Amino acid sequence: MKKILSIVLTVAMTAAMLVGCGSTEQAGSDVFKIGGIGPITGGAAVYGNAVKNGAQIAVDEINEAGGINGVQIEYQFEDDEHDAEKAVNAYNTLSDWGMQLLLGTVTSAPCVAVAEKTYADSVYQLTPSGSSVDCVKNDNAFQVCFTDPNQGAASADYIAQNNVGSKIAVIYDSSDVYSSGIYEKFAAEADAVGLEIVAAEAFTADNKTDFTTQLTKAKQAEADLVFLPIYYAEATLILSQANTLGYAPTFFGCDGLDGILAVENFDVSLAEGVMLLTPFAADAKDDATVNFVTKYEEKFGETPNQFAADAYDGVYIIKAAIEKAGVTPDMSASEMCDLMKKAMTEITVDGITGEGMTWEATGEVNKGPKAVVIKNGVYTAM
Amino acid sequence: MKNMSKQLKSNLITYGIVIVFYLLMMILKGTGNLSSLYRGLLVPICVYTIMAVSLNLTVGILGELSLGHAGFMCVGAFTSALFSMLLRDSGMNSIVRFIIAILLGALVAALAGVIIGIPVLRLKGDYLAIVTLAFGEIIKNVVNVLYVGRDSNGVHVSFKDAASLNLLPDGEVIVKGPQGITGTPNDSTFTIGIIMLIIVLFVVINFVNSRSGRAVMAIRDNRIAAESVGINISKFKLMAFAISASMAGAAGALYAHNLATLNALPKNFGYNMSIMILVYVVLGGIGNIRGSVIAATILTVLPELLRGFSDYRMLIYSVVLIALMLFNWSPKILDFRSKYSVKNWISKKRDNKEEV
Amino acid sequence: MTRIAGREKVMSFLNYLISGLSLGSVYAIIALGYTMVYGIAKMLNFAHGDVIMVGGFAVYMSMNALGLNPILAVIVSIIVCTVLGIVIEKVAYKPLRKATPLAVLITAIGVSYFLQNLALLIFGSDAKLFTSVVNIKAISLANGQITITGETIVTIVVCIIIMVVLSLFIKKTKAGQAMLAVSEDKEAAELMGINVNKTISLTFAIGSGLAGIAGALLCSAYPTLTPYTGSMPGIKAFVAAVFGGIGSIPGALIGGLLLGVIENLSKAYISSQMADAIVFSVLIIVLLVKPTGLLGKKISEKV
Amino acid sequence: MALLDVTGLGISFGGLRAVDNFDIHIEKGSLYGLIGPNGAGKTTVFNMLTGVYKPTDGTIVLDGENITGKKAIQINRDGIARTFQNIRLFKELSVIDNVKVGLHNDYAYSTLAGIFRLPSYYRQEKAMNEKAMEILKVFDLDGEYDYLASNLPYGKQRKLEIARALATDPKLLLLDEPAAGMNPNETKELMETIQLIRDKFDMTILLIEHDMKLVAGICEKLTVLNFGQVLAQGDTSEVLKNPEVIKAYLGDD
Repeated sequence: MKKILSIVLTVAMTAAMLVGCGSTEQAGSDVFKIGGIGPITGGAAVYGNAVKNGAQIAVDEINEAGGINGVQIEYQFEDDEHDAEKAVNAYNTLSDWGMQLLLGTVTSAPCVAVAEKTYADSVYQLTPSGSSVDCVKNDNAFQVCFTDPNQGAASADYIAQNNVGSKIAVIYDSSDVYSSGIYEKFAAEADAVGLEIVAAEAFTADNKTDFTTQLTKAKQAEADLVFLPIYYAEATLILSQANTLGYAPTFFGCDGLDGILAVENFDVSLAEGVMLLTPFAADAKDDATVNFVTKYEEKFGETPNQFAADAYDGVYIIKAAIEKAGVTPDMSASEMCDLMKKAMTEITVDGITGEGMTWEATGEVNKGPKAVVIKNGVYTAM
Repeated sequence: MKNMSKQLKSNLITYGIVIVFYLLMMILKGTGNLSSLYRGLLVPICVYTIMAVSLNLTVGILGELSLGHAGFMCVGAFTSALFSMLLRDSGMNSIVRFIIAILLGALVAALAGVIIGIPVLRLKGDYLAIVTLAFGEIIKNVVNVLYVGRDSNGVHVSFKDAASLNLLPDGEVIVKGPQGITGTPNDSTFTIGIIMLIIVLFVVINFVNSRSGRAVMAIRDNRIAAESVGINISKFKLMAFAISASMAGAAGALYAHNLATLNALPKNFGYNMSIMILVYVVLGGIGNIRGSVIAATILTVLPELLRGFSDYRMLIYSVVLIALMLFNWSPKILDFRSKYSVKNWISKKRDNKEEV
Repeated sequence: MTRIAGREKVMSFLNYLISGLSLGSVYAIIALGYTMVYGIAKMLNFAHGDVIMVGGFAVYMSMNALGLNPILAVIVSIIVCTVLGIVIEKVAYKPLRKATPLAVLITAIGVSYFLQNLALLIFGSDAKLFTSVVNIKAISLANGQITITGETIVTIVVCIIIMVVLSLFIKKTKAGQAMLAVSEDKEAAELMGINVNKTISLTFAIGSGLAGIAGALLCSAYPTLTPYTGSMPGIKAFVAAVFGGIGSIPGALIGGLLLGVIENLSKAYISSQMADAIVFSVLIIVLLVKPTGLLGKKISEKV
Repeated sequence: MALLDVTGLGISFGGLRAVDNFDIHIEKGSLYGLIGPNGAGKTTVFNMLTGVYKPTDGTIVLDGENITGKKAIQINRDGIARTFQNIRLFKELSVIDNVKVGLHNDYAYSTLAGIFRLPSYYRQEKAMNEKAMEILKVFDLDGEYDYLASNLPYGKQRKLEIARALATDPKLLLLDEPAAGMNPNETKELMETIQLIRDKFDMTILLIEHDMKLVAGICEKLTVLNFGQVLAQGDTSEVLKNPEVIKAYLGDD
């Protein structure tokens, strides 16, 4: 066995060296090499796949239309299994490939780890959906989605201003960065605007099938609104279990809930009256969204969600920034980064996740979340 | 004596492999011939080889199946990262700070090993395995609700949420529950990792070839006989378990200081990781220290080599895993291998000659 | 006033208890398969949870793509899982019968990864919503303050039926007796003329068939389905099996139900974040007091 | 005073009285046999003497010290070593390491000294190796010192077990069926070795044995156990003539 292992090792090392030799030259490319990183295997695979596919559609569209300033895009996506270490490996693989611009990573924790690397290497990074504040801590990183605190605060403000509810229960995933991040800011903001949180119940990634206990506690506390800063997969369970319990408060969610109507077999009547703040609605009737959703469904056989839309916009944001900055593919990644950084604060992009998006130098996006309510099985603006 | 020298030779080969690997990598790196991917993998290789060697102490030498080894890594990682964060702005030399962080991580992990070991080591076999798994999950769960913050009044700890830390406005939350620790200084280097690996190898190899190590292996081979010759079972079991835990803690420190984020996820500190480490140990040979080093290295690199297969990557990885196990253990294949192996062929020829 | 509050407390306690039982019954039905395979083959089959996931997909596909009715779908799932179990056993476990148990454990993990990733490639990563195979209406008691879902009732009933049938099978049939003999002492059984290999394969087939039923019921009670659906319930059910005394069939039922109840009550009254830690702590305490689980046989070493 | 004084020793498992009112007095330097039909409770007596089982009644006094109910490790340190009916070697350790485990408590150095190879490690290991080889020589095992214990032939495994027990430097050596599974030649050799141990190490030996030739050949005194109770006790030649003993043995066969 040891012998065989040694042989495998030698082969691996030789391969390593070969890979090493081929990758040292980066400059002088005649295409824009955009890399993507996200989980396409493992429990978070649904988000990574959405981003991978969403971006692919935008890349294909741009290439068909003649590229950016006449230059084609090459796009490669690497798996990170929703793990920081694997994400860094994926980033390094992309560097070897000659990546010039990074669209990623998809989930927050790996994103922070990769942001540290892109900063050190001075590579431009745009995360479609890494929503934690730490993702854009460095000046080379920008976001397409809202930051978590932003969503938490916006939700609390919206609820208070529109009197959607007064006694509030929160059910959140305490093992998830996104969910607990929104919850914390929501709790702080709710306190400030005079909302009463009567129950704050958590669940964890290991414990997300049965929510009756959390719902019963919310019901006992007489909450009239349940805030769900979580993803739609768990939300479908919560809605159906609440229905069984005969508990019908207003449910209010964030962008993570988007996708709930697309779940196959889901009894959409359960989602009747659910409100959410989301920048993207797959059922919107504007041309851009319809175009994107049709193509996505055609190509991948499923309805795109928030993540796919963010990634789609992400590619167009990169395009806009490249055009503004006058970046050419023969530049090195760090030269591009410097120009892109400046351009980002100057561009305005109309996308399917928001109109007139602009960026702060901090990397955060300015766009207005749309509040929608589900009526008769479709999103209806409020 | 002859067996001593044989052992010594084998140990020297183990150290030699590590040192040659180090020099080779440093030369490749220095001449710019090592791709970013492999440069990035150097520290993780050290982390996982240390994990594998330390788990081999529990599984191979002590003979107890532990499925919670990642829990100790988690303890070491969070302890050391917290320490580094608290002293980040103290102006302390970063290498000194990192060494203290590693030692602290190892120490706290060893303590966790003792606390867990006292009840757990009374159990046997699969029951022990499931309880170690349970402990690993408990550690992960607790870390996920741990909040630590600091303000001018000192350090605050809460197991609820950041708000209940009651920090003053100048305060800073360092450990944010599931969001973990971000911004840990990037102190881990390949050189430090290799030095740690050599120290770990030194400790394990010398331990095994000493009075205490013999006692531990005697317990493994026959508990009742060991007792009958006056060996303190619980003491030596606990000792091996704690040493193993402390080395996992040190590996955790190396892991934590290699990435800018530290979260306790099922992927990195859950039972999945414990099992992954166990795979390294079993593939490298139970009780075979050098085998652990080699297997851990290969299996850390392998999933990255398979990236070219994109969507099929993990599927192929799982098939390779099953195939390797069958290749190693299936009697039919073992038969086939012994019949057609090169070594055998050569020795057969030699035998024939001798006959003539 | 206090009496009303007191009554409400009792009602909510009952509700927590019932939701605990319904969760526990799902653990129990998975644990039955675990305990059976472990008891006889002495092997921790980490792929069991993933066979359950395959069962879930089998039901999902039969109902949605083929339009079968729920009962037929469950039968399809049982067949698919049994065949899968037999294949896995033949390809991956049987060659390792004489190898160290650790080698088999690792192979089982390999099989688990394989099934997950294969399902990922075939069905994609997005969560499928599962249509329940149970058509029984929920029962509501005490003016609707307490509800028991049809799924809970069916799962518990099915659990008990399986438990009784399995116990009878082991007690009354020749194959069952052979299983018992193999579980006690493989070598002795071999000497008595029992075909150990065949018996273990049969055990796997039955265990996997049970996984087919468990998959259908797990996904009916908690109706989302992804390639990773089986893994965590699988581990929890394994814990439940150990809790009740691994190898003991009634132990699996009791262990499963208790685990569900403890999990839900600690979520309700102690901390929803720490529920897992509490469940695992209880397991450890139980094992320290009764080292082979609640109903496990005492093993003593002969000197 | 005798080296070992056991009075009124008894143990029950559940309701079953396995050994009852067992007395034995062994003089220093003697070779003492414990015989009896299968299931008579001989190994149970050994297990009580060595602390594997805790006796329900009675006292065990070793060299003037009451060791009743002490733990196995402590009893070994107090001076009783044993072998087992079903051989219990450290199979994955070398022959010499098996003996060195027996020397564990007499040649102590700390774990840290072992890890960091302090001078005490080298000093003690050297002394240990010499002592171990010396013991192995007695059993003619020195040529196989670096074999794995499990690779030894059966007869030698039995011998190694005795060597290991001897390495703990006991006052009293308990041998549980040392000749089991041996052919007549091996048994003869074993008898010589046992006598040699007694003489060379001035050892007191209590042995359980079914082989009457061995018992009659080397034991000076005998105790016969039947159904947990002492059937006869005294000089070997007399006991073997005792009609009740003959009956118990014939009845057993």
